[in-house]
Amino acid sequence: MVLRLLHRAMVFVLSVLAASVLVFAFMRVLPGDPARVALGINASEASVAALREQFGLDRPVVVQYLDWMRGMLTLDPGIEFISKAAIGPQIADRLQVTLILVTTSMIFAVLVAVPVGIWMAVRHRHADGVVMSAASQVGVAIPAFLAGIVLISVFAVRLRWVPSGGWAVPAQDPVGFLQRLVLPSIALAGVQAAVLARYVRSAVLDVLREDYLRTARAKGLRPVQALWRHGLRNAAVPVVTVLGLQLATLLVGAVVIERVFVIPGLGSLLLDSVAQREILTVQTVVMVLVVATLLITFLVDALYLVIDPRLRTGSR
Amino acid sequence: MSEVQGAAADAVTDSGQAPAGGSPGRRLNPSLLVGGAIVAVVVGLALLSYVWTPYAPMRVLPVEPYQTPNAEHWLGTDRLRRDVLTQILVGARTTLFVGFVAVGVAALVGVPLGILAAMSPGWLGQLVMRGNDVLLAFPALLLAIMFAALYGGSTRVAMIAIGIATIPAFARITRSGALGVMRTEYVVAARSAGRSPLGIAVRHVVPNVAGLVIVQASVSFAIAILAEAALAYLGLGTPTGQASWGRMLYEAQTTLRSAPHLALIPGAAIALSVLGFNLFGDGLRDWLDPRLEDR
Amino acid sequence: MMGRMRTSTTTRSLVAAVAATALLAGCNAGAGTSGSPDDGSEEGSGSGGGGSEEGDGEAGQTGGSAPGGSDETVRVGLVAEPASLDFTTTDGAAIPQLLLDNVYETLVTVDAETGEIVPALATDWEVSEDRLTYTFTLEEGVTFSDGSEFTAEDAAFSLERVSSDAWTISLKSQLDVVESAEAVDDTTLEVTLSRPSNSFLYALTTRVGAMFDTEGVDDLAEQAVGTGPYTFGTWDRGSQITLERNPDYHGDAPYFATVEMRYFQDANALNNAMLTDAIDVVSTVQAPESLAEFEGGDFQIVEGTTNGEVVLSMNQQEGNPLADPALREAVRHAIDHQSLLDTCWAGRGELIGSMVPPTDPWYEDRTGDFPFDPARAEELIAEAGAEGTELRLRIPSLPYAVSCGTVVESMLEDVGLEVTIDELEFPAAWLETVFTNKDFDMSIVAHVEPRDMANVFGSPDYYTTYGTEEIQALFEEADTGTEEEQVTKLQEAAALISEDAAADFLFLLPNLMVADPDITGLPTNAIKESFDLGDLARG
Amino acid sequence: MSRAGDRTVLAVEGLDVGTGHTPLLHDVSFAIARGERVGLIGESGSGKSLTALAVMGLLGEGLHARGDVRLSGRTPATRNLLEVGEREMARLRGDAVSMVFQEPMTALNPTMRVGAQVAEVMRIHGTRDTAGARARAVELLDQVGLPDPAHLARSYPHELSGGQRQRVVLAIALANDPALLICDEPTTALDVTVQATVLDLVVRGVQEREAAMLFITHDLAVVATVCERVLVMYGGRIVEAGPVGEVFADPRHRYTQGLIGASDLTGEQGRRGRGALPTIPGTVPPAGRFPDGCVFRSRCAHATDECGTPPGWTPRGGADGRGSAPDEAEEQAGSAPGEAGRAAGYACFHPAGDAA
Amino acid sequence: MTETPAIELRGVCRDFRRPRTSLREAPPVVRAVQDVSLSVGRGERFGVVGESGSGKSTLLRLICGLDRPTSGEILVEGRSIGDQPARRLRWLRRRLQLVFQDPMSSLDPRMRVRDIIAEPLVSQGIGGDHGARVTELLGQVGLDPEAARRYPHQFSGGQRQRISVARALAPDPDILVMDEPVSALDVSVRAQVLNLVDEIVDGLDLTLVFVSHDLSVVRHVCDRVAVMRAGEVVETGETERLFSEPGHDYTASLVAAIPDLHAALAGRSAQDLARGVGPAS
Repeated sequence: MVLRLLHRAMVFVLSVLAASVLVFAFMRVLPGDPARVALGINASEASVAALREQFGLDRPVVVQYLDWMRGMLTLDPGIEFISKAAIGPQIADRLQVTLILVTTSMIFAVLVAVPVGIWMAVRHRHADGVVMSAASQVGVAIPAFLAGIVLISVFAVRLRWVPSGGWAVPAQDPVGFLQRLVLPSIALAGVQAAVLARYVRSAVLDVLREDYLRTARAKGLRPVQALWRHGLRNAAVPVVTVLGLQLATLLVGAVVIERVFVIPGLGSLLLDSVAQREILTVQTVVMVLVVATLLITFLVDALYLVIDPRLRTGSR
Repeated sequence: MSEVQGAAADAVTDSGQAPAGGSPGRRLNPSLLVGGAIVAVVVGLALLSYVWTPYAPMRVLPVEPYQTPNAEHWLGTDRLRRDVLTQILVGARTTLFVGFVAVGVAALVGVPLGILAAMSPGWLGQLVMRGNDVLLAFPALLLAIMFAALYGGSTRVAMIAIGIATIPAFARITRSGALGVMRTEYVVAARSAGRSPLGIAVRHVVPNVAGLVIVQASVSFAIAILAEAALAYLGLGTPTGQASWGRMLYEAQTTLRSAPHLALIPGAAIALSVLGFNLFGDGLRDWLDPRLEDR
Repeated sequence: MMGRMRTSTTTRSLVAAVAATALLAGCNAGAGTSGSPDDGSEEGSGSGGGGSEEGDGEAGQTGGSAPGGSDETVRVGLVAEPASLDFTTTDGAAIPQLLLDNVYETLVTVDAETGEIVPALATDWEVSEDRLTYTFTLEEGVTFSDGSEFTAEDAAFSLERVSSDAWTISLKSQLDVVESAEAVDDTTLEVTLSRPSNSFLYALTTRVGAMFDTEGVDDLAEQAVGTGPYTFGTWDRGSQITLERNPDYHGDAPYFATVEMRYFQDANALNNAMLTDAIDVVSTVQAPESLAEFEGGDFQIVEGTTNGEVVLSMNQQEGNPLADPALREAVRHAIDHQSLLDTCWAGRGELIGSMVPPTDPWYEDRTGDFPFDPARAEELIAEAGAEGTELRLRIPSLPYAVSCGTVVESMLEDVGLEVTIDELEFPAAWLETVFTNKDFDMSIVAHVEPRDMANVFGSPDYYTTYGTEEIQALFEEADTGTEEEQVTKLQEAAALISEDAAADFLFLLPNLMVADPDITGLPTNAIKESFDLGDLARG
Repeated sequence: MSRAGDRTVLAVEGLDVGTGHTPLLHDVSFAIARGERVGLIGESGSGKSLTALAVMGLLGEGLHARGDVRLSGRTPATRNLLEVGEREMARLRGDAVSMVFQEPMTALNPTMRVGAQVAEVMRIHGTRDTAGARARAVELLDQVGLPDPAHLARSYPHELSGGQRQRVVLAIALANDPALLICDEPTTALDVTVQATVLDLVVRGVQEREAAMLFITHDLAVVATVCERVLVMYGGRIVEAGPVGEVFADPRHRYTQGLIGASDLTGEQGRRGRGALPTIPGTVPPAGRFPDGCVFRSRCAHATDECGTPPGWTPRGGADGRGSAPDEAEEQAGSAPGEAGRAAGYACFHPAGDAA
Repeated sequence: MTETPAIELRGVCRDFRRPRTSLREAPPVVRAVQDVSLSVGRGERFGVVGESGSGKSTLLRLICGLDRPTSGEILVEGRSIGDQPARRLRWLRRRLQLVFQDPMSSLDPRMRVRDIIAEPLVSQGIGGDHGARVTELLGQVGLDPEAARRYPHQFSGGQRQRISVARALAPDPDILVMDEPVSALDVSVRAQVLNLVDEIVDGLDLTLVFVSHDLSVVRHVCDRVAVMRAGEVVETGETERLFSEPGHDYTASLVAAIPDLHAALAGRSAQDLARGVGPAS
């Protein structure tokens, strides 16, 4: 088991390295010279060159890459070209916002999707199960941002229950923070919950067909008991996979919701930095997102080992 | 073969179903029918738009803006005095285009990669799948944003980005399907009959994973439609000059409360077609997989 | 000499113009806020009237509370967050919009009502006979927010610094005409020009005329030290910037103790914030069609004018279809401007026939030059043998351009032209394709830079590809001549541009604001680079 | 129902199972006495497993059972199990009646330790407390011949071989000393040497508890080895029944006859000639596609027009004319086909052996 | 006999590497086939029996050139197949053909029967009228010629196994290798297929290698048998001799464990079966 974890960890590190090279290379081919964008299009070649030098863009690519990697490892990737603001703290702030948003949504989604999904599976031949299943299909089909816009329109603009957007620091304004968290979390969680519920349903249906569930019933467990004691843990493996993928998608997918709700998260930082051609910020944000995704994959893998003893022995 | 056998508990050796082979006469499920119907309608609308639209596409008309549905304009007119129905019809083309580009890119790259990974058990297969995992760490939207920065926002660029981000999904599903096929005895039979690896890939693996790929394509199609809408919202999607449901929705936001139908109509069109493709994919999966028959 | 200057500044100022357009930020005048006579009296925008130049105090401010102001905070919603606080090295309109006239002040400024240049930190100025030497008398007792005193030394330092390497943005060339700036004594500044220039004094009202502390320029990106009514407070990146009342302000203290500038990436979010009382003022309404939501008494809607001419440019370089003047005239005849304005900008804004907004002294109504006449347009096209000509309309990805582009496309197709719209990401893709490479037939962009006619149409190398010798001569005469000559020459130039169909002028962007009904002192017209906060009050 | 006396553990009478539109089992009737081991043989699709699942009340959704299934043992056999609610049925399962399934690889929960899975069945039915159940589980694992049972109880199923897993399943089935044990092809997936030990354990386990056993298999030799009585199924019906010795040595039904012939590779005197295997022509039709009347007539060399009507049940030895009576008549007669009546006999118009 | 044997194995081993379980130790190696030497004469019916994990399937793959031995030599009709790249084994594909266990999985559900049967002909570039050949082969295995148009799922298990046999016979091989060809079949169908195998092997004068876990079937079909356990051949010999006087304990326990109808009727109980096996397993 330890060996398997080590192996996965090694794959994780190699993947991160590969991804960093990809991201870095991609940023190098990005058109639009940051120095020129900062100075305006008719700035003299001399001043552009000076600024490039100041940004370190004239150094060999490999040096720039290594420099960037060192910056990332020391959690200090440098300062922005244009605003001169340090990138590290900015990303930390934004990431914190996005993480709160994504985690809250994920919790909402799981709280709704797991019971609903199980219900849909258990009752899949009954009217209520079919209706819920159909509803989840419709839920999957609604664009998250549309849901966000409608939520704002109803609950913020018309009913005035909560603010239409923005963000508050939880420590300073806990009530305002929660008020501002509700709608975006629901908008983000809604679609995820619908997707997740469908996966839960399918995983539970699969488990319901397993021989060992029949064994459990032959032992004298009623269907619900059998599912509870023997089914759920086994159904968890595919669901955990989907959860991991969803979490990763959410991290980036939050950019749309952040836009709708004017939340200063990582996604909006990315969009702004792209527009400003803040190469260093863009590549660092992208890298943070990519590492987060890979990390989630790694953790999901580790979680498998906890859930499924079959995976613990390296031989299988 | 009767479908009852799946339900009957006896292990029927002649259960009659290939891993992914729908047999004629299998009962069509409601998902497949409803999904198929919706997909057919979308395709129909797109085709119809080539032959007939109520008004010239994208044309600003000398009429009042913000009309609600009426006899002249069945779905009303928008802020720029364009006929909404016309845009919905022409927008169906974009929707299909979006799906085809994204799914096409993903399938054209992902399927061969998946087959390659399944058929080369050694380091090559490992390399392909590890590369796939790295690509998986670039979610669609992230790639789309990066690509939009690189090439400017356009439907094609956005969809290629989404297509690339979808490659891992296709590669994985193809690989797992192909691994299953490679384990079958008919592949061993083909080898012992003297088929080359390429021959096996073409004659046996591809036809037998086609079902899985089609299901994945249908689901990815739906995801691509949603992604186009999201990108349109971020201003990275379909540019003006092309009718697109995502774009219509984007443009209708500012008048959401004064002219809600302008948002509702394309919103419903998007949701319905996504629903259609999802249902179609689900239904197809059930139809192709006898194990899931009674779902 | 003048010609040289023009060519060097034309392109540069466009970048600013374009950048400002991108944000569609209202470059509101910082000066008096009496509603202009022709608009807005019903919104009570005149209530802020009486607000005047900083040096004059604010005696007449109707809504104003006692000098010293309240503890209140006003929250202003804007659409483009600055990338940095340093407009000396970072381009874009967001920084001067925030800082100019609020944190930094200039020697002279523009009266938003009259368009005239009026005193600011300089109480008075004299121009020598040869129009080469300007002697400014500076206000006494002015201090920077770091406590040091504002003297002629600082002024000289600020103006000279523009031409040094410290300034990197292209707009710095507006002060290329300055030969030297010297402090005669603490309150007297003498500026010598290398040639007479009518635009010099105007340039001083913009960001290049901002007055810096000799000791306060070390960290301009994060710290702003100025003499204005507000000081820079905090910056919550990605959402808001706070300005605090300057307790040592030399003029009357502003009403609001704190101004929160809240930034939104999206017009809809901005509207929602206003509707849900998360902000008190919408600095610029991004989607005029959404104004209906604010009608009905809960909000005041301020409508004024700007410098933003929405120009349908036509590439008349050799070999392009629109090199044929007849075809350009056909285009101008084919467009129903009133209908276009009604459709794409909800009827808000003004029709202009040329490159001059009504607030400029040389404004003349030229809307009748090419009346809407599709029959005539078709005739011209037929004469030119250009039926079915394909034209690439390459527009930036900005709301007004996208809306207008669609309408223009339809109108031109109605008279038998084939138009293809390309939407290009703004600024990068548009700048490269249209502006630099001139790979387009038509484009639509709003030039919001004040008094930019010479910039936009003065050079054949500019993307408008006009700049005939005749027009260049007119512009040069206008800049070097007397003020009267300037007016007449520029009127001639505007007429010539229109008659040559150098471009079509779709309309002038309106300045649209929404605010709580009790907010006063809103700048009705947006004809400057700054959004002046000093006169805002509640009452 | 009384003829078998108090010793009857399971009595199945006129059991029909089908989906909405396809009948899968028809008129299945049999009884098993205490300590009796009854084999149920037939080829794929004959309905063997369905019969077992119907008795257990574990038919999948979409399958409906009609008829009468009664179980005596610790619980008085007073009610038709097909009409008993799920809660009550669950109380019987694993306690009065338990089951061993065919596929040992999948029958155990992969995420639960083996010992816990054995202990669970005792805890569910309250036969032991937690600690007692755990200790008893180790004992049971020992009884089914697993080495080092205390250690093995802490293993997960995937760490065990197929034979070991099947023994665990057997330990679960025997944990509460059931009155009836149903084995559904318990050794089909096992190697022949493992099969031998598992069969031995099954028989011993049943004998020790004096339980009744229904043993389902397609392997005639296994049935002959394990069981005393045999039921031959084809097309969802029991076509012949009787003591193993009689049925296998002297089959009456043409299907039984063909089956024995085809499966007997060695012949009575050891090896028989190659290519000389008797065969049943054709193949087993898919479920629900069997012919009307005698279900075997589509493959039977002796079929006549008469076989178009369902053949009645002929008790072995007593060719008393009841053989031609249709089933319906029997059912209406009510008293007629008691389980004893079905204990030995066949349903064929043209029986083999002495009737021929 | 001086004649070259149809198949000859000399000291064949096949190792599989398993994933590491520890950082320090080398990855464990599993010997699936261990030092197997045997020889199958031309026209002989040779059986390989063994329980799961005995290595019989690996051995079969080696013989068919579908896998390479780690060491040792395999000769088919005197030619070595161990050291040749797959594309050089065309001659082997023509001489030696395979029939598989699972009639479900051994036929591609997406192909028509005629394409399935013609596959060896197409793959090996054997010319001629494939259609006629397919019809002929179908006749040989007792199927209707119109079966050629249909898909595998339209056939029963026994019929599918006939199709498998027809495919194997297509290139007119000398050696037929069958891997558990009847273990997935119902009893009644099994008899039909065994009879068919008999008929064909005799009729076409083939060498037969028959792999099975079922001793009774092997006994019925084969002249000579090799018994495998844990990768090794523990005993080889004439079938009847092996059954009557097993030379190896393992063979003896294997034989003893087979349930037998006649023995059972004569009173052999489950306990007797188990006793023969002994306490192991």
